[in-house]
Amino acid sequence: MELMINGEKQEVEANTLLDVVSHFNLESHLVVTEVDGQIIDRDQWDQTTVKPEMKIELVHFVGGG
Amino acid sequence: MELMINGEKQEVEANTLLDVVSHFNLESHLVVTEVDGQIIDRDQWDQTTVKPEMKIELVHFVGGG
Amino acid sequence: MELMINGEKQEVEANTLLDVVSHFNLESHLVVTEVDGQIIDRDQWDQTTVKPEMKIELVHFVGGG
Amino acid sequence: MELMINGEKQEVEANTLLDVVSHFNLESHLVVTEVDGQIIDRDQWDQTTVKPEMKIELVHFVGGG
Amino acid sequence: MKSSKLVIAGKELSSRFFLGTGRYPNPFIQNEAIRISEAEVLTFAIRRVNLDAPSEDAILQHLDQDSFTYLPNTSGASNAEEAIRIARLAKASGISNWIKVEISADEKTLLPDPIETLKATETLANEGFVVLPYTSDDPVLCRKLEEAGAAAVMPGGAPIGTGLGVLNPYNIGLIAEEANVPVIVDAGLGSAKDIVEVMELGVDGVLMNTPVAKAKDPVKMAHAMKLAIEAGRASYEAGRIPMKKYATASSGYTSLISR
Amino acid sequence: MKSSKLVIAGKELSSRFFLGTGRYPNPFIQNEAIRISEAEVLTFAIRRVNLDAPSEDAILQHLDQDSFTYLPNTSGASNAEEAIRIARLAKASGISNWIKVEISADEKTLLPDPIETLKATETLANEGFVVLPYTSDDPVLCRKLEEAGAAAVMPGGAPIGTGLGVLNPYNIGLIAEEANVPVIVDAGLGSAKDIVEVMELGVDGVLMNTPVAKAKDPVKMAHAMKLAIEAGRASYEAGRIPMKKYATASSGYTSLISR
Amino acid sequence: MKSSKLVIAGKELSSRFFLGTGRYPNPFIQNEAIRISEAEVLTFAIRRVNLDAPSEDAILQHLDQDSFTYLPNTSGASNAEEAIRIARLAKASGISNWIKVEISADEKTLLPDPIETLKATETLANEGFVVLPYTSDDPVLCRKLEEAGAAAVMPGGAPIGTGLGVLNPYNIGLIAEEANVPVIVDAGLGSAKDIVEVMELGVDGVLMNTPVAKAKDPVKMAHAMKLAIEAGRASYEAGRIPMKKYATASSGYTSLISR
Amino acid sequence: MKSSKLVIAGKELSSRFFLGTGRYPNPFIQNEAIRISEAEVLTFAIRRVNLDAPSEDAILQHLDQDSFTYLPNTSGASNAEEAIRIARLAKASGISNWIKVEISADEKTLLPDPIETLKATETLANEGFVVLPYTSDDPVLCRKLEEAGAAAVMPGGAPIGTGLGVLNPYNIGLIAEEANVPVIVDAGLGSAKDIVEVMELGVDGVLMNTPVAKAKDPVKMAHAMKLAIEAGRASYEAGRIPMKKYATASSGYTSLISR
Repeated sequence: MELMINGEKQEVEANTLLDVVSHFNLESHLVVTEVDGQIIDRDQWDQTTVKPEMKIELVHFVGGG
Repeated sequence: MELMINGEKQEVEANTLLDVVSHFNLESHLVVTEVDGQIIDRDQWDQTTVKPEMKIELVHFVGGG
Repeated sequence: MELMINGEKQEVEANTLLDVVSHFNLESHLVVTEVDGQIIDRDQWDQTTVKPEMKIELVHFVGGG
Repeated sequence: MELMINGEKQEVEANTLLDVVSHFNLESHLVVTEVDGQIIDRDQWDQTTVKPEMKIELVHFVGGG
Repeated sequence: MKSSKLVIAGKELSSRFFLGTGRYPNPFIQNEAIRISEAEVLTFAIRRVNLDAPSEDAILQHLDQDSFTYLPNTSGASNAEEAIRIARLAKASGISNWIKVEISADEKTLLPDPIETLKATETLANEGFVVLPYTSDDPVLCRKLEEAGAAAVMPGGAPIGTGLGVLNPYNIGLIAEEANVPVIVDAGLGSAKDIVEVMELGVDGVLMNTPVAKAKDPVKMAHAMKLAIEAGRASYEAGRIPMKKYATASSGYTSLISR
Repeated sequence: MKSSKLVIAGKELSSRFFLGTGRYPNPFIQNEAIRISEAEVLTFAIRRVNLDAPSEDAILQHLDQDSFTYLPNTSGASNAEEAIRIARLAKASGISNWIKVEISADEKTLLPDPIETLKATETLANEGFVVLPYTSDDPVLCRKLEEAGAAAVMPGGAPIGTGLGVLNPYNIGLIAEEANVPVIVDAGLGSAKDIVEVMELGVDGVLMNTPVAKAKDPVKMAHAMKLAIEAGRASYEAGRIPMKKYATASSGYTSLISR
Repeated sequence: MKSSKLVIAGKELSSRFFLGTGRYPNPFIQNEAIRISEAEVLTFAIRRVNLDAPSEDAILQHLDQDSFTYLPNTSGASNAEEAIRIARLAKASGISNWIKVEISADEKTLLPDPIETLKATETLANEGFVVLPYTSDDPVLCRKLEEAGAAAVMPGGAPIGTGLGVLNPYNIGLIAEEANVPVIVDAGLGSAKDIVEVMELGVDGVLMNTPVAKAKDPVKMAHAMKLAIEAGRASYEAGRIPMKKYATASSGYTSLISR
Repeated sequence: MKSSKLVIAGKELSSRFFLGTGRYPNPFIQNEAIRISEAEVLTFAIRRVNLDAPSEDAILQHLDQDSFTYLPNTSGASNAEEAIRIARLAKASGISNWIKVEISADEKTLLPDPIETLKATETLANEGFVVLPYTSDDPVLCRKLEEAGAAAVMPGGAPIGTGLGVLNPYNIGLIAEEANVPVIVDAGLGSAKDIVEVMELGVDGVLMNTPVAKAKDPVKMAHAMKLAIEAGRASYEAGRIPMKKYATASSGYTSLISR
């Protein structure tokens, strides 16, 4: 289905947020997720159903001061 | 009657604010008046009746930076 | 004859220092002269005989700080 | 005899510079001596005869920057 | 040598020097200092009349009121509400609708409160005052004051009365560079040098009190400060030379006598 | 506002600003800058006449010679002997017996040679020159130059033409405090602020060239510098306020409205 | 030589040096610099994963997570709302509840927004974050941040990445003097000298990134900065000599040889 | 982190910190400060023995003589002749042929006499002394001292004992840039910051006395100064970032969450 991930339209086959994270091979990364403005904890990924047009943010830490 | 003028109890014979200003010989000064938190313009002094316990401020300009 | 003027060889027809100054049209200028290390005042120019190989300096004021 | 030591008249019984140094119990100190403007090394002290009125300096190191 | 004029809230000012009226040895020296300074904008404070001696400190009686623009301040206010009250009293006098917002909660430093100053500026600007807030030298705060309706911003050079000069020339320069309203450096300056320094940074004017009033010779100092304002402005407009690490001779090295 | 006059070698000068004549865009701007500056003392260099174009750079032809005191310099000299030779040539012109001793062996910094400068000063003072040596800001050296017969000492603020300003205000202030002859700060200043800063340190005058000649608008900058000299002197004479760590209100805290 | 420890929100830190993790030539130099610096607190930013190359910039994979305290920042936020959102995302990672509030609306100066910074600090402190706001050097604002629940205040020395050093030592010193929470100078410092200067003013620590990461030799510079922190703290605790206008000999003038 | 070693007259020194031995509260604190400082070169003065109490001030009895290089000074000398006499007496002690030439005629400033210092340096260098002259920060004079045979030059940061710091960083930097012998900054420094500042200018070492001896805690201050020397040297070698007028973010602005 079509999702808005990190501000860009993406075509992803997924039922849960975990599927989305897996799609980008990010399970092992220290990634934080937000769905339609709600932060979803890692342990909720597999129980969080995703629907078309949902706004998903996948963020992580980068170098900074 | 007793009025609270510039933060101090004062015994003044007065019916109007003008009487109060006159009591202190301030008619000719560039003085600004406030009665119970309301600014009273010079031209309203004679029509502003004062009652016991009223809070009156008589202020003016002093040197400052 | 050949003179060394301001550090350069110059061929000038001259008997006196005045002739040299005139040769460069400098009479009217505020120019100061030195011949073989001796300063020659303006009023001595016509009495100062020049000989070949003499070292002559013709200097003046320029802008400076 | 009377000697001028470190700028002051001193009455000291001494034949040699060593006697003078000993008089002040300075043999063991890192003291440097000058007699009438001449520096006398430690090993010359006992061979340096002193005479009345001689100017002797006894100096050492002190704290400094 | 003409310089462009300073304009605040539509009023063209022929002097870039704003002078305070506190702490002079006596009214005569004060008036002479004011005259010599050629200042057009004078600041004042508002206080309760001393009922035991009403005429004391009635500063304005000493001045020819028509030739000046009065800039009352809200000194003594420790929050926006108090400042607004003082501003309204000042305006009610009928002599000026200009107000210097000065709000401080700290008597040791008298440094302005950024939050309360912004609040008061917004409210008073909306009420039609010509608001000149005394502020810290925070460039972001100065921009917000401008957006809130300040007619000019008045960052301090150093705490009031310290004479420490311009503690942060970088910030003052940045404020001058970015502001869309006039920038008047207020407070902390100590000498004529400090004035020229900020004027060369591109600010539009300077407000001073203590350095003139408490100088050994206030009248001569008023003259010095007036000249400093003009010198600094002219220097800014004339465009200074760049700084270079190494030297440059003022005469060429050709035609040297001894070479 | 009258200020006491500066006197050098018995000559009373009505301006404390000494101006250099090098590096201006053209003679017309130069003359206008000189006029506006109100400088009375002008500096020059001595060079060989360019025999291919004799009239070039004949600076004096542009000036009314009676109204100025000429201060030729010995720029280009790298030792006392060369400086003395240049000084004698300058004097032989008959226009001045004043000389600015300027001796440098280093073309990168143009910093003055303390030893050679002292030698040349002594010799020329004995020959009857009015000697104004350009020197480092070493207070001990300045005292020795004074003892050697200098009519004034001219410590540099920074290397010639750098515009870096007063690198060491402490030393300049110490020299002004201790000198028995006038102190003229020469070289390195960049702006009007720098002038006021040194004048407030108590020096007697300033000699400048590049900051005026190379400003975007040399004439307006000459005006700025003239005002700066006057501002700085007046400020010095008026006596500045002391610096304080903490603030002082310009109005009292009694009679506050909201207390 | 033991020094008292720095404690923030109950956590005792053995180093007063906070290090940023941006702009290093490569992860290996970065890790070596971190190791040498002996910093315990490291800052990070939060960004979207680059979906085309997910592993890029995953900074933490290079670090042993147990030995550090992580201080994520809210860089990129231009108001309180955005900063709060970023803070919550950072906390959700489970690695830290510390947050550096950094809010700027101006990409040229990156100067912090005082109003929005105060708002975000209050909200996040109430949510249980350990909040360290990056702020201007306005002492009044720092006091308000403290009152709003900041665990430490982090005034900037100069704009981020400029290396200009401490633009206003007076304010930094005043903040250190008045604060009841630790003061960490953040941003704008350029060299070891700048660190020692602020530490001698009495601040509790320094946060740095660019001066280490962009030095010619980042690892050696990390070492220099670590030593500077220790030198500055020891100097502050040891109590410096007062400044005097005139000299004092280090040996007496009695017993001089030649008198 | 290794740093290149300092070598003077062929002697390799493992510390760049030279320490004075005057004005400590007592010999025990002095010795502990010396130990902690890790200084290898110690300075002393020469005075007449007090004949009434010969052992007083016999400084060396407190020190293990083998582990140090002694640098006696000629303090008290007001001309070259006196300095040379003191130097010869010091050498006659047999403990060192190093000498710090220190000649001052002015007890108020204790500033060095450039002419006499140069004379004494030349004579003593020719006699085989290792001469380290204390000099003003005049770069031309420093070059002449080097040419006269100085093993190192020791420009002052400020007058002895004032703690004013580096009055003229430009000159100190220029001297470091041009010298072919080591440059040791001597006198006037007050704090660890001052040390790091000059070390970052590229000088080779620092000589200090009062700031350590008269600190509230001399031993801890000795430690601070030792760290400062190392921090400053490492920072100099590591290569600082350039200063920029405007900011640079430490994280990119791509991948911002809220855009």
